[in-house]
Amino acid sequence: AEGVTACLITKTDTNPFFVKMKEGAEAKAAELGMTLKSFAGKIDGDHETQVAAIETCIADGAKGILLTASDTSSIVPAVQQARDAGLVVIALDTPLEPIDAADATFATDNFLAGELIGKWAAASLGDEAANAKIAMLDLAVSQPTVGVLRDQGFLQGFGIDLGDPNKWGDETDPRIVGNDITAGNEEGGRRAMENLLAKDPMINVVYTINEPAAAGAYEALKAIGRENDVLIVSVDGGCPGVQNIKDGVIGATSQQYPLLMASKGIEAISAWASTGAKPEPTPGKAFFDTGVALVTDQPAEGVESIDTNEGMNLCWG
Amino acid sequence: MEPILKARGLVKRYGRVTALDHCDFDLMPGEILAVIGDNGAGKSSLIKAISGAVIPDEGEVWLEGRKVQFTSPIDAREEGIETVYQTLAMSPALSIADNMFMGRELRKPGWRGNLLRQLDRARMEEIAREKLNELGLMTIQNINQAVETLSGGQRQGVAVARAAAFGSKVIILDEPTAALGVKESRRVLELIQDVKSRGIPIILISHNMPHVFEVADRIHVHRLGKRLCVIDPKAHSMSDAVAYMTGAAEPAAELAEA
Amino acid sequence: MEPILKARGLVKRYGRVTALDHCDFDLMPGEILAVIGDNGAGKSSLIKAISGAVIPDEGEVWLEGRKVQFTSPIDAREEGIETVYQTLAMSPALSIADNMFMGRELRKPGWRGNLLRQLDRARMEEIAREKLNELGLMTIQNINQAVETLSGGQRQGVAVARAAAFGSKVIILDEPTAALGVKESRRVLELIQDVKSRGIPIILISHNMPHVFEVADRIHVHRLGKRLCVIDPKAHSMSDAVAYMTGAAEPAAELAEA
Amino acid sequence: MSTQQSYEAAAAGSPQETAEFDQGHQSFIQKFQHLLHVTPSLVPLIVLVLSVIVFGLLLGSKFFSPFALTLILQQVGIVGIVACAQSLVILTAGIDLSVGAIMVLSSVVMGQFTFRYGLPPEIAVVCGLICGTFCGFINGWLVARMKLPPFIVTLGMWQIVLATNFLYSANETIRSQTIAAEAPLLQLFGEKIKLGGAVFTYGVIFMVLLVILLAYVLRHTAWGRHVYAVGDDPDAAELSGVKVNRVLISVYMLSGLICAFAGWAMIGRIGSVSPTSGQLANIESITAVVIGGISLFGGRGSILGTFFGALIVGVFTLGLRLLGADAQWTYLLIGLLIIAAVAVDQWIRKVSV
Amino acid sequence: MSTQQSYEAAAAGSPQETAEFDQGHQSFIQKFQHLLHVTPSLVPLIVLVLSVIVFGLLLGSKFFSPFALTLILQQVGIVGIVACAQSLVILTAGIDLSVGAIMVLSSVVMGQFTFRYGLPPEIAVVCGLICGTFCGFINGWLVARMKLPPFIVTLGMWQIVLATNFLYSANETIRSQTIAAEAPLLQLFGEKIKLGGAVFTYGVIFMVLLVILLAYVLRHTAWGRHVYAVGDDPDAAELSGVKVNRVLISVYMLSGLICAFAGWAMIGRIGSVSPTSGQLANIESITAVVIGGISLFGGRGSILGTFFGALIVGVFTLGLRLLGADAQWTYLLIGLLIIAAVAVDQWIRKVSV
Ligand SMILES: Nc1ncnc2c1ncn2[C@@H]1O[C@H](COP(=O)(O)OP(=O)(O)OP(=O)(O)O)[C@@H](O)[C@H]1O
Ligand SMILES: Nc1ncnc2c1ncn2[C@@H]1O[C@H](COP(=O)(O)OP(=O)(O)OP(=O)(O)O)[C@@H](O)[C@H]1O
Ligand SMILES: O[C@@H]1[C@H](O)[C@H](O)CO[C@H]1O
Ligand SMILES: [Mg+2]
Ligand SMILES: [Mg+2]
Repeated sequence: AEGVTACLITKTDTNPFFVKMKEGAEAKAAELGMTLKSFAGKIDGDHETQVAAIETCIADGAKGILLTASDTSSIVPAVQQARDAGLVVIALDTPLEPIDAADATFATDNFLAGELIGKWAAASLGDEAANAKIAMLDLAVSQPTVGVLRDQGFLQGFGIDLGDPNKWGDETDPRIVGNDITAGNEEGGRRAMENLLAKDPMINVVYTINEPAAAGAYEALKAIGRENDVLIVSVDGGCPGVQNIKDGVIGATSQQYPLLMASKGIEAISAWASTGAKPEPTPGKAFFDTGVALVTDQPAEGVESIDTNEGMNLCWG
Repeated sequence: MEPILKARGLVKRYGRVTALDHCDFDLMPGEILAVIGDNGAGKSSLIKAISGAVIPDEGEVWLEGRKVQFTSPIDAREEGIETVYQTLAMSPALSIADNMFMGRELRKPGWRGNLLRQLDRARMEEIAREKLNELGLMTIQNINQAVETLSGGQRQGVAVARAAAFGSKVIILDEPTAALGVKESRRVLELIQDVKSRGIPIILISHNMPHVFEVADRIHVHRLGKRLCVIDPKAHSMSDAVAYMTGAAEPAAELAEA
Repeated sequence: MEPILKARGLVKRYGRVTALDHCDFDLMPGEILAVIGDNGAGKSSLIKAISGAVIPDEGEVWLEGRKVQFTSPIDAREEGIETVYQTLAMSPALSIADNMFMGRELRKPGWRGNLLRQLDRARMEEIAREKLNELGLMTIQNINQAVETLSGGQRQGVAVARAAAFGSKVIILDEPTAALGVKESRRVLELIQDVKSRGIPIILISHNMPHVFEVADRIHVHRLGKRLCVIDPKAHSMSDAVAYMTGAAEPAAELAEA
Repeated sequence: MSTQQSYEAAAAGSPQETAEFDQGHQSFIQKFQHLLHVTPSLVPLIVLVLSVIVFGLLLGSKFFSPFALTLILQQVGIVGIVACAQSLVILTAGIDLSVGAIMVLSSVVMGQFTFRYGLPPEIAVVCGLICGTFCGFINGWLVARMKLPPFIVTLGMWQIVLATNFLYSANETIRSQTIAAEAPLLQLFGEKIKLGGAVFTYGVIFMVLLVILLAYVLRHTAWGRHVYAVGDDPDAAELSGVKVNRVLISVYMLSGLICAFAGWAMIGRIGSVSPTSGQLANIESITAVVIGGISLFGGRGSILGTFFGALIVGVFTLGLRLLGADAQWTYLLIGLLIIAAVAVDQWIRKVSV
Repeated sequence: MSTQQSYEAAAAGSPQETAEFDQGHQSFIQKFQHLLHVTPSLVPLIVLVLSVIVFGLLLGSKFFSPFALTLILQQVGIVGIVACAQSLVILTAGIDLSVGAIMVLSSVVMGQFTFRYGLPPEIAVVCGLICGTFCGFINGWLVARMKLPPFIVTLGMWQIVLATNFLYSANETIRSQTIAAEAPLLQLFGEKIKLGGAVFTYGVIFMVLLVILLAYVLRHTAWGRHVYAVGDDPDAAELSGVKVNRVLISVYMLSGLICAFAGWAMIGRIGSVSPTSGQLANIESITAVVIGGISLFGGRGSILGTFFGALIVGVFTLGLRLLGADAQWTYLLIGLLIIAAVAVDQWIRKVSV
């Protein structure tokens, strides 16, 4: 596949998750002698920039696109345009809606990721789970799909009735103290945690959208001396996140494998360029599941997990 | 005779500063009334209060016997009162013609004006040029110049030309010749007399005593925020007027009632 | 005698408008030089060009025989040339005292001034008050008023007071009395003579012929962007001056060389 | 009545013609400078043409193809329309931070009225347009009547409208396929005309027509002059007879209406109705306006400048991406280029005084 | 020399005292109005106190506790510091869109210099402060010397600095635990002083001291007056002897320095060094400034107003969350309240003319 151009379009360029994905794609592309052009939205949820990026890739004569869509159904016409122009489009991390709008999908199951940490939290609390006081630290008021899937997965895993599974915040379970938004960074995590603590200082379970938000929440708890009696769970399993589990900042996290997604994706484009073959999905699923694993040093009964040493080996995949 | 414009007991305070202090005012039909007074005596405040540019704290205004309450200068303009403010009230970045016709633009005849609402720039420019020439402002080389690029006197000339062209019931001029040259001032005075001869009364604020005494029918002497007296220029000398307005002399009691 | 300030061949064009057209200029030590001319003749442009407020397209300026090239009014100020611009150049939202001392504020004596760099408001206000009283501006009730709230004449008074207080080598006044009342104008004329008696030469732009003829030692007549002639007020009448500046008459050939 | 000061009479015989000067050697360059001076929007146009040429030289036919050039038009289409609305407001010395939110709420109204309530798409579109205009009216009313600073009013409205949008839409996207099947009118602005390799969407054509219309209205009607006067100096405008409040309210309403059209055009561009679109519309529209030479202090500049400003950003973005700069480097370079574009603009203006 | 017009002599005997008027019944209310007029920052203070009282009544001790009230201070700490920088720039009729980017780049420099290059944290902090000041210098130089509009300059710098930040940091967070162990100086501003239930971090104390210092400098030094004069009317300031360029450059440099301090304070608040922080700093700082009553057109307002403006937003945010509004509704209500706060402010000002 010498000389083939591939595009990588991520949601943002500022989230370590996507930075790693880009590194994985770059490494693989270099190995195969391909040119990689990477694009990203300016902020999470920036859909128009992604549409423009697809158009640019078409104009550029690329052979294939790796895409983590910000808006899974709105992007479909643009994806179709690319496929019509002879490009192979592979969704990474986030399945499109419908999932077969892309030629292939390499993704984590975000709902499952949430469910795992929910189950773990419930199991760790044991009987106390019935009296838990839960803080939900979500992504943004626009309720992007990843955020909703993880949030609702967590609640399902914890054993809470979801209401409408397509949105958060409509649950009536009194154990939920409240939802607040973090923008997925430390600053937002701290502020959201403070707000919810002011509402109820006895919170003892904290769900966070990702590990930076979890680190921010931890600082807020530390400021009032409660960092040791609260369970924080999160998603991503990045190297700093796993280190934070080691240090007891986070209780458990669901680990994803962006490097793997990216390198698989590049290989698939290379194959498409040379043989016209498309990758096959995982048997029994509509997509190629790159897997998700629960990382914790306090395994709970009934929830499969790996420890932080293994998590450290696998971090970012 | 009933004054065409009358005010009683006007008060305007700005924080600790008193600009008008129970001030009275009368303008008779067809006359040229000069208003004179020290700097800061409240002359501009007075005409702002009667032309709707500021709303007085107390006091009342009558136009042709009807009580009026102008809340904006547009109200006054719609009643035919045209004012040249001391600050000139022009849009600096717009052209001379734009400024002269602001708020009463001319449209092209026919469908282009009615339907497309297209302005008739050529005509507006031509009229503007003509009005300026009437004032002797021959140094304005480019009628499309932005007003902010005009010299001090040219700018004042544009404002005066605008008021003279459009006033129908009362014309108020706040120091119209302050920045004007000898020739241009002369033209403004001629213009004032012209307007008067069309039967339109004029309020003229000026610090130039010879000019005031030349054109005014009556002189309203303003001092410390109120009308001190009204004098007849034929019965009083410039020295009297100056003495009254500066406080060097007190007017006779009966004058204060004029 | 060598002129203290001299300019030759100044040209300033603004797009299609010519403001200065190869203009010459001379100011002699210790004299009061009046500059007269129609509106838009280019008087303000001339003094802006020699005080650094605009940079001329062509031409040269000498101060005390040295060639100078001012690129900003601060350069000129540092050479002791103090100017009252026609637009007054004041910060509207700041107080009278702030404006008077802008760029040369007084600090408190002792450590509060040296270390904390604290301004001496009380003294600045006191001096400001005093300077205004010298000009007879008794209607300024509140020395902390923002300049934008002053009357037209009060504002001008503040600007003139500032220049008179700080000028050391040349003082330039562009229509300093245009908005002033009778009493206040009188005071400014006295002030001008006062300054002259301190040996400081003055450039005075004015449209008021009696004032010009009263104080000026020489009169620079400006017309259509250049110096038409220089006349001696004792040898010429006001009518001559007006006729020259408006173009109604041509000056004798030898005058143009003065 | 004849105390006339005697010396004044001497002015009587003065000449009656307007002053004229020999302009000296009016070289071509000087004439060009004068042209730039009286037509300020030429400056961004020159910057635009220069940047097209530079990228064309660097990239060859990849960039200099009808396809790529019209692609730029499509990519700036939405921002271009919104920037027209923004220009109007900025000309009055205001700013509208709610443009993006109004745009997206209007598109959501069009979509939800069609699909949730089953209204005919024509009516739903009209409701969307009314919705945008109404949001604009609230902005205008608060600015004009309540005398609140536009920045705060529209900042508040931004949050209010955006939250309303999320609450009302329940964050649900209406899929492109559904719209194409049941209410293609909503995607009207996505229709294309192809001429050779060039592709013009109705959205692009709408943008160009809108620019021409607004340029005409601003320059050739009384309302247009009043918009400038209000932005220049509202007190002076009021004193000289402009109904300042009415002008302000009409400008904000028109801005809202144009944003609603942008919302409609956006459905055409992205196919679906998505409540999360338009988040960058504020900053991008303001950027286009300012690069186009309209002063944020109001009263100066032209809508054509805005159009060129939007295109400049579009050209830089596509050009850099095609050159292979990656995302962060592109942002960095665009940052540099924005500054450079305005510096060139400033320099040309200075030369041309 | 005595052509003096004769009538002028009549002014000779005029009185020599300053005019004075009977102010009539100076009621308490009038005195209060006058006070408001001469101290404009009192207005946001009143709005602030009112909102604290209202939320206190609605929420009781949950809100009216030393803990909750000092929590608000902590939450507005960073924005408050950045808003000081923003105020300075806005007072000169500029705007600084790069504050957030400068803040975060400076904090990244402090972190990376310590951990990547192994410099002592003291030196790394100084480097971070220099970095912020230098970014400010570029802004100032472009604005003052090149005469480019501040909006564009800082928009460009925003993109440039942010992209540099991401490229340089490779998006890597330095974890709180690592910093605490190896370079606690970086977390200095996170240290606290407890007084009963009240918690004051060094960051909060720094903010308060900064506000006091700037208030003093702006009001009582020549430089401060020059900042106002430049914002008020730069041409007039130049003509009356202010070194406008020098003032502008110094303001932008100071703004950059303050942002760098904000970056340091942010490390204290969030524990870690994170290149993705500070994304809302622009809009939040401008909001605080405008709510605090500083005019975006420059030259009017006070830094105390900004401080109260930041607190008003903080009070509303926490108060509404405690009242149980969820994130979307909070967002909507804050929009409403921002408008309401400024409307009250405007109303009080009007009453007090
Ligand atoms: N907006 C304002 N705020 C505060 N004080 C004001 C305001 N407007 C005017 N004043 C004050 O009111 C007084 C009267 O001002 P006014 O402009 O009416 O004087 P004037 O008689 O027109 O003077 P001049 O001959 O100099 O134009 C002055 O002392 C002035 O300082
Ligand atoms: N910035 C500018 N742009 C364009 N034209 C200008 C500019 N400044 C001045 N002019 C023009 O230059 C000419 C001279 O103006 P200037 O202000 O020097 O006149 P002046 O003699 O001071 O007049 P006045 O007595 O009215 O103050 C005028 O025709 C004016 O319109
Ligand atoms: O889907 C992505 C990744 O999973 C990462 O956790 C960052 O947030 C989401 O947008
Ligand atoms: Mg006045
Ligand atoms: Mg002049």
